[in-house]
Amino acid sequence: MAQRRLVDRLPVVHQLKQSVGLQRGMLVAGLALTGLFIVVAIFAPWLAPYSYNQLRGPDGLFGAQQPPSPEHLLGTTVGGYDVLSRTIWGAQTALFVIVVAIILSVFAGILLGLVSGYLGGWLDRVLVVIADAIYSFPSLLLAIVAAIAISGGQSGLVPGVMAAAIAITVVFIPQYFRVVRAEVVRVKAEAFVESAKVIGASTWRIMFRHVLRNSTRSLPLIITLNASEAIATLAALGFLGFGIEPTAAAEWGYDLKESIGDVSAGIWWTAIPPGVAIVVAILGVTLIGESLNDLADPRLRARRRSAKATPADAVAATQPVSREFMGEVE
Amino acid sequence: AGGGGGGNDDGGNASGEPLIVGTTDKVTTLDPAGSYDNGSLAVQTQVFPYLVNTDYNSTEVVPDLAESAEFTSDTEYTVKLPEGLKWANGNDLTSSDVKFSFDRNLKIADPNGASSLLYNLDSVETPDDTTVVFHLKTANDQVFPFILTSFPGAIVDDEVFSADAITPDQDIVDANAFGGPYSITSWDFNKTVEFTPNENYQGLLDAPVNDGVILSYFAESSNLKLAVQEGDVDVAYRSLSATDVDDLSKNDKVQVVDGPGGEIRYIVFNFNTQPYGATTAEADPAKALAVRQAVADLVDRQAISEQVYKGTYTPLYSYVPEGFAGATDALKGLYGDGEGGPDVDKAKATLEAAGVTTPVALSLQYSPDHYGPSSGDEYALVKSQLEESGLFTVDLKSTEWVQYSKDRTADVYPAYQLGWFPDYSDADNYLTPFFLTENFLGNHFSDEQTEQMILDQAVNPDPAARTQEIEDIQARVAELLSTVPLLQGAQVAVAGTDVDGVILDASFKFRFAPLTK
Amino acid sequence: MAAASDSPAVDIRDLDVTFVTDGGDVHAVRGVTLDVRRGEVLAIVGESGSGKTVTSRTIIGLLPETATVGGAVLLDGLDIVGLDADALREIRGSKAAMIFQEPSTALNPVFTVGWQLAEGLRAHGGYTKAQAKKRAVEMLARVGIPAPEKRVDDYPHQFSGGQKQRIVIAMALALDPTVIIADEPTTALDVTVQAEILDLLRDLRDQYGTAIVLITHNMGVVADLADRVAVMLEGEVVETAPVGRLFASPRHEYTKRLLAAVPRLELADRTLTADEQSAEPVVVADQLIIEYAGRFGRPTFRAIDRVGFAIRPGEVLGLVGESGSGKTTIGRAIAGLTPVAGGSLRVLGVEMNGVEERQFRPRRKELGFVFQDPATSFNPLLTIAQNVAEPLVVHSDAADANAARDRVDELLDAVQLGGAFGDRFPHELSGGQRQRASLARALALDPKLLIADEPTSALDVSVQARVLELFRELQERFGFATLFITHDLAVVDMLAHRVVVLHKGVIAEEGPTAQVLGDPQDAYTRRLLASLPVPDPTEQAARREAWRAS
Amino acid sequence: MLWRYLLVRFLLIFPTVIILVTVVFFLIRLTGDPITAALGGRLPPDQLQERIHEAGFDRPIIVQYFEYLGQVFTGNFGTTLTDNQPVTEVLIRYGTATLELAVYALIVAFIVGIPLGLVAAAKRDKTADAGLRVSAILFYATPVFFAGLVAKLIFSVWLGWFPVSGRASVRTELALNREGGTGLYLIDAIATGNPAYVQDVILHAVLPAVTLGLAIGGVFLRLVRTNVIGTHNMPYIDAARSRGVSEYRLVRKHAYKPALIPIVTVIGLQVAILLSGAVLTETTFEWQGIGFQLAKYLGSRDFVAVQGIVAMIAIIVALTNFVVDVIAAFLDPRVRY
Ligand SMILES: Nc1ncnc2c1ncn2[C@@H]1O[C@H](COP(=O)(O)OP(=O)(O)OP(=O)(O)O)[C@@H](O)[C@H]1O
Ligand SMILES: Nc1ncnc2c1ncn2[C@@H]1O[C@H](COP(=O)(O)OP(=O)(O)OP(=O)(O)O)[C@@H](O)[C@H]1O
Ligand SMILES: [Mg+2]
Ligand SMILES: [Mg+2]
Repeated sequence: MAQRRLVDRLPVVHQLKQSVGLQRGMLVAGLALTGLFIVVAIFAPWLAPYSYNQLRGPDGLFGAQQPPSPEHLLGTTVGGYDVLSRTIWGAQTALFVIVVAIILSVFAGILLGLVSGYLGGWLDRVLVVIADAIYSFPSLLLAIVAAIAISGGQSGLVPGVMAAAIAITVVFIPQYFRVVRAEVVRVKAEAFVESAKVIGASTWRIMFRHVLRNSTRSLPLIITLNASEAIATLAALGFLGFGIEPTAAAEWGYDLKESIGDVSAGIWWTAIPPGVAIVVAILGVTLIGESLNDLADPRLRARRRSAKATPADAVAATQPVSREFMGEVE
Repeated sequence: AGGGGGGNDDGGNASGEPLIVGTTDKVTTLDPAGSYDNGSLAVQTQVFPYLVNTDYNSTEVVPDLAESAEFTSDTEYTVKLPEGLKWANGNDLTSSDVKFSFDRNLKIADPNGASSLLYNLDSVETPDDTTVVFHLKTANDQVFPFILTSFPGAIVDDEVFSADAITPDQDIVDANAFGGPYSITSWDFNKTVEFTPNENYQGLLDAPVNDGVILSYFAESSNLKLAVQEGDVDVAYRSLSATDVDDLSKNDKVQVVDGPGGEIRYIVFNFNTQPYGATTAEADPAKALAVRQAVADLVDRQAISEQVYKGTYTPLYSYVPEGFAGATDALKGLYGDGEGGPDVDKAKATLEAAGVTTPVALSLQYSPDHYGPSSGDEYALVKSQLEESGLFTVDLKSTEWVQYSKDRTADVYPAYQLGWFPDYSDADNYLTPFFLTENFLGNHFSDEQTEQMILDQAVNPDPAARTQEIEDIQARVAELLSTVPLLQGAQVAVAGTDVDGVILDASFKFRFAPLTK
Repeated sequence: MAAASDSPAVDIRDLDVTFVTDGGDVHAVRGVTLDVRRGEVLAIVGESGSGKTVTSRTIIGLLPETATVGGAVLLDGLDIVGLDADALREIRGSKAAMIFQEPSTALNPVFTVGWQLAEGLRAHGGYTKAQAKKRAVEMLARVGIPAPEKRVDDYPHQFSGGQKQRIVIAMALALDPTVIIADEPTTALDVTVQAEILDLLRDLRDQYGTAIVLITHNMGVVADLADRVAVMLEGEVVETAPVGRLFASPRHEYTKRLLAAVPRLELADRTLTADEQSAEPVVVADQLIIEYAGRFGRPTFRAIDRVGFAIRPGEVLGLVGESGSGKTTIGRAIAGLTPVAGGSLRVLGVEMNGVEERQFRPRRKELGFVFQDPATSFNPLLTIAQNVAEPLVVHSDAADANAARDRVDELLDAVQLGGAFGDRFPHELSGGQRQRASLARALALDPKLLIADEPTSALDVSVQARVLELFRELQERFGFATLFITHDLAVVDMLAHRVVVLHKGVIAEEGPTAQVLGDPQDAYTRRLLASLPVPDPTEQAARREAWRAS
Repeated sequence: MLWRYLLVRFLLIFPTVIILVTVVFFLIRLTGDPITAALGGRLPPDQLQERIHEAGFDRPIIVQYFEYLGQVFTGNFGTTLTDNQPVTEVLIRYGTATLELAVYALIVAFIVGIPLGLVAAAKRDKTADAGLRVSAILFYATPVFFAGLVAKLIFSVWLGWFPVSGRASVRTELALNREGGTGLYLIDAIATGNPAYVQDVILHAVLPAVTLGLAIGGVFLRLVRTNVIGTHNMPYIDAARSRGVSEYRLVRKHAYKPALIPIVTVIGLQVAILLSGAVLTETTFEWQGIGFQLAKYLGSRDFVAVQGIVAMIAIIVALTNFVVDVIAAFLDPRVRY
């Protein structure tokens, strides 16, 4: 019983069970695409025929812009790399950036949101104004500036990829902050928090034992939404030339930028794979996010009610969250 | 060659359609005192007069606006102007304009300007309306006339320009303060500029044979490529990517025109921090030299040229590129297989002889954003070539340009990429800035003999002897290997098949005047 | 008056409704057979989830697509089961209309009430814009909205709750439907307003002969308005009877239980012992003022204005008053959740005006609080046992929830919840069970003072009775002083030693329970008492007359 | 009451702008100076340092910051460091281009997003809804630069229907420039009265507008659908239904207008996304707008230009959000009265 309950309470698994029809289709499709993306990212070293920065095989140089052939299933790039390999390795870079960006912004965002939302006062007001200001600014532009500032212009694997990840973090923290804070403010007014206050629990205990865990229900949702934005931002940075260099890591946006010239010369095989990879990765994560969003909002959930709800759901059912409450997220 | 007067009678009338030239270069400012970049020079060349210049397909400095220009003493360079010169707006163009132009350039010393090229100019004197005397600091400066053909050499109208500040572009255009082959009649900054023939032009170059030119700016080379391919622009000049040029060369709607390029690419070694460099733990000049030589032995310039640049850059085996008096192939015989190809055995032997343990760990830097989008591919290939031999392990890194510029002179990079575009069309421009003890590379290279030879050639008034000296300097540096030259860029323009008069020469100026359609 | 004509307005035969859900099919209504005659009020009662709403919504075809309907619903002789969308639309509004529970959500906030009224008219054709507007004004006048010509262009939020419900009724009336379905039409309203709305519905039946299907939990309302009553249990109608007979001699077991659970005023006199009388009070309020700061520069709102009272050890003080009168505010101020703005409030010896949480925290173990909504007063991620153990852990009587388990089980036993409930999560308990657990938590530290803010108002009548009974037992056993907040005078009557009647932030009347309820001095208290329906049709009719006269 | 709310809301613009300008000021100064950017490959280190010193970029950053704030408060945004353009002029020149693109994109987004969102809501969970939702997701999951690249390839290069890039062909641009005018090409072209120019300008706008517009339209579609469905579940919809109001009218009137309030608010936030997208669209289609220019000035570390542009964007975003809140307030009678 306890076992099953735990499984049911896992975010995505539970929602999968809950979903029906189109929503289930979307969720399953999203999970499949994202699963594909993650598997490819993790197993890139075994899946990719060559390394991402490999220029020559046993027969010497691969050559630049070679059309697809048995040796190079998707041809080679203008720099003489194997397109298929770089596309596969690109998943690893994207996943790495997503994971780092999300971990950092979740932690920073949760902490700030919790403290700000629970304690309130002038600190809260200042943080809210700052977060709103940053949130309302075009994230890509901010990410560009942050990426340059953080990396000091270096684009090796560690400085480059980390800088991209941190830049994306900087852009996302306000979003997590807003969501967590809004939740905290809502939960703060719940009777069970008041009851903890009446009992005489310390502020610290209330914040972490009672408020925090009840304020995170929309995180899986916003994480998926931000994961897709992280991929898009990373690719856009690469596309604008603020990204990662080919010998340091494979990055789809960079490869796409490199292939712009090829496209007009009729060389399609260098542009389509990284482009499609970006679309697939974003699509997968977005589909999951969309479905979670629908399922989290009783108004949008397809018309079936779950017989067994989780504790978090019990609350969720009384208070719909939808993306609109959190402000729009791309 | 004299001033070839207004031959084309009915020029300057907007009767025909103007030609459209597309570029990805950008203008900094129209005022010559405020710019030190190709994009601005490309415009200034068309609209400002220069005292001296190089004629089409020649590297010899000859009078342009001037009637005559010559050394009248060791430190005096005297220029005579013809009578009755006029600016396009009708103002008189006299020696006072000339003096004004140089004085203000030095006075303003704009951070973005090229006043530093006037390092040898002491003062300008104007005995009368048609005579200008340049007083120089050092005697017999052979480079000075070349400098007059380049950035700081543009003459401006003293009635329009400000003596102590950069004059706004629109003011210049509104005042029609032009004296070159063209006037600008419409100025949409970095978008479109319309050039109309200047009827008052009396310089060396032929007056425009077309009815005007529109310069259209692009941000993306791929868009420029598509534009010329679709016939939206007549000529695309600077800078199409190698892929673009390669693809366009197969297209029979357009012609690809190329000419010698002054642009070079090379690897700089920091003599302090390179393997076995002066400040490393195992400092040993002989071993350090062996490492540089091994690199020179191993790089396959031809492969880079073909794979990365598709022939738009060609192998460079010396310091002065082809097209200049004194250009040699100094490294060709010394390194590699003797014919320009790489030679692993030779590199191995060199390293062994010097007692260097292999593989040598070499840290190599490049800038991804300053020398075109292909730098990454270029250096990936260099790394691959060096490592393929088993003699090197290369740690390749890239740094965004601004940081790169700071780091490279702060001894952060043991070996790194750099490129050079000449300030003026003389071989000296490939030697003086590089191989004197005080040089812009800041790589701690210092060789007394080289230094002396460089200083000598700069003041040698005998052209033949000077050329010999320039060749000797290259031979000397080729042995010491302060830098390893890699590639020389060709100038490439792509034009519709119906366009004539695209001339790309060692002046590195793309002149609009001879274009016709 | 109930001029019943031959053919019933609504005739439901063997109605079956099934919903498709994740957890399988829900058979919500099983074989219901009912009829409503013209000019008759049929009340449907039954516990929550018994299918009252579903049954009534079938009449107007308002079930979601996941519902499958079997049987027949004859509306004016026309079977509406299986009608297509257009035909249904024709019927809605013109033959059957509906009055919703929450008037504030049943009105579209962005359109004027006139527009919404007119729209229903025009949907059925035959009205020009001007005519529709005229009719809208007429309808507003009929339901007693003052100055209808002016107010017709106002937006819903500009009306009071009672007015909004009148407007909703006006909309239902607009096309003179054969039947009006009223699903708990007064639950969201104050007792005083409730009486007015019931009057309005009665007039409808009497004047226009409209058939009314009335769904309610409140047996008083049933007694007041209904002609006939249908009792539903788990989707079936278990008993149908004229109202008088139902109250007099209920047949079905469930009906009997239902009626027995209805609280009645008994005016029992409870007094404290002399000891208790003279002891130092646990709470003393004197000239107490509590204010809420206005947002966006709105003026501060004075919720409590110069109120004074005292609670002695062992005493149960009932605090009554209509919604918004400031009852909760006082309770929260005593618990230190809302700051005191002026005057004095001493709680367990601590002056709450300007108190710091640090000073008050040690006294908190002597204070228990039972919240109105048991569903939200537990941390949903902790088990009941963990929740109940919280006060013990916080006040270091136990290292963690496990260590406190024995005491927790004891407490749960005391509130008649077996130890097994401790391992459940709050949502796995019923409302009544949750409220009992909440009581256990409040009692964990053996408090001297308990604050109970409408602890039973979220519960079903029958459950409510059981919880109140338990509360009385516990209070007698442990002898804690209590501030019991409620709007239900019957509850006060059952528990309190003394009563304070609050009206718009000031005390209207105060005194021993029997005295205040038996012989109210203040007009407001009298109105409050009068509007309390009694579950006896005859007595209710008499009271109504008396109230109207006053 | 309302006016107070609006005033507070308006005053919030200032901290927003100051915060952004400050963040960007310090961030960009961490990244180097414009002189190194321009001449780092040409001058020896000491000369470079001297020029940096003369320009004052080596002073303490706090001093520079307050100097800058002082300038901004006097309304002086300065002259760009790298190309000597008055910043206000840069803002106007390129701002109008971006404005034009943004307006076109919004028009496309509205045309696509709102009606189709209503359709999706009305056909909830049916095939049409599924199709629309999946396409909407696809629209905003595809990065605009990739979509732009593909669109350009298909419609410009292969089919030749539309021009490859730019806001107008060179000759049109020259003619419009000569006439002067608003800088909004479509308006200027109409003002010339020459249909060829108008056609040219419109043809150039189609691909960028559609590329960017679809990306945002996808978001709008989802937004409208979600909110309309959300309001569709409100009791007042059932109430209206019980009065016999038709299903079509329920969506068109009863659900739509209340749903519009959150939609409008969220659309305000889309301005930020719109501008991010504009940077990429501008790059792809050679549409010389402000985002494009910002990326260029960032590369050359032109502090003055970057700060000016950022300040402008911040002001625009803050103002838009303000205006949107005002509109929402007026749409919602509960706030209005
Ligand atoms: N849309 C629906 N989908 C699934 N089940 C439903 C739906 N609507 C109602 N039910 C179920 O039908 C049963 C009867 O519900 P109904 O709303 O008629 O109860 P009720 O008697 O009106 O209760 P209450 O007094 O709480 O209003 C309940 O078990 C409920 O869960
Ligand atoms: N946080 C708050 N901010 C501003 N006003 C408030 C706040 N809480 C309550 N009020 C107002 O104070 C008054 C008293 O509220 P309170 O909650 O004490 O009423 P109540 O008697 O408990 O009503 P109910 O029976 O509905 O629970 C009301 O007018 C209410 O609107
Ligand atoms: Mg119900
Ligand atoms: Mg209350």
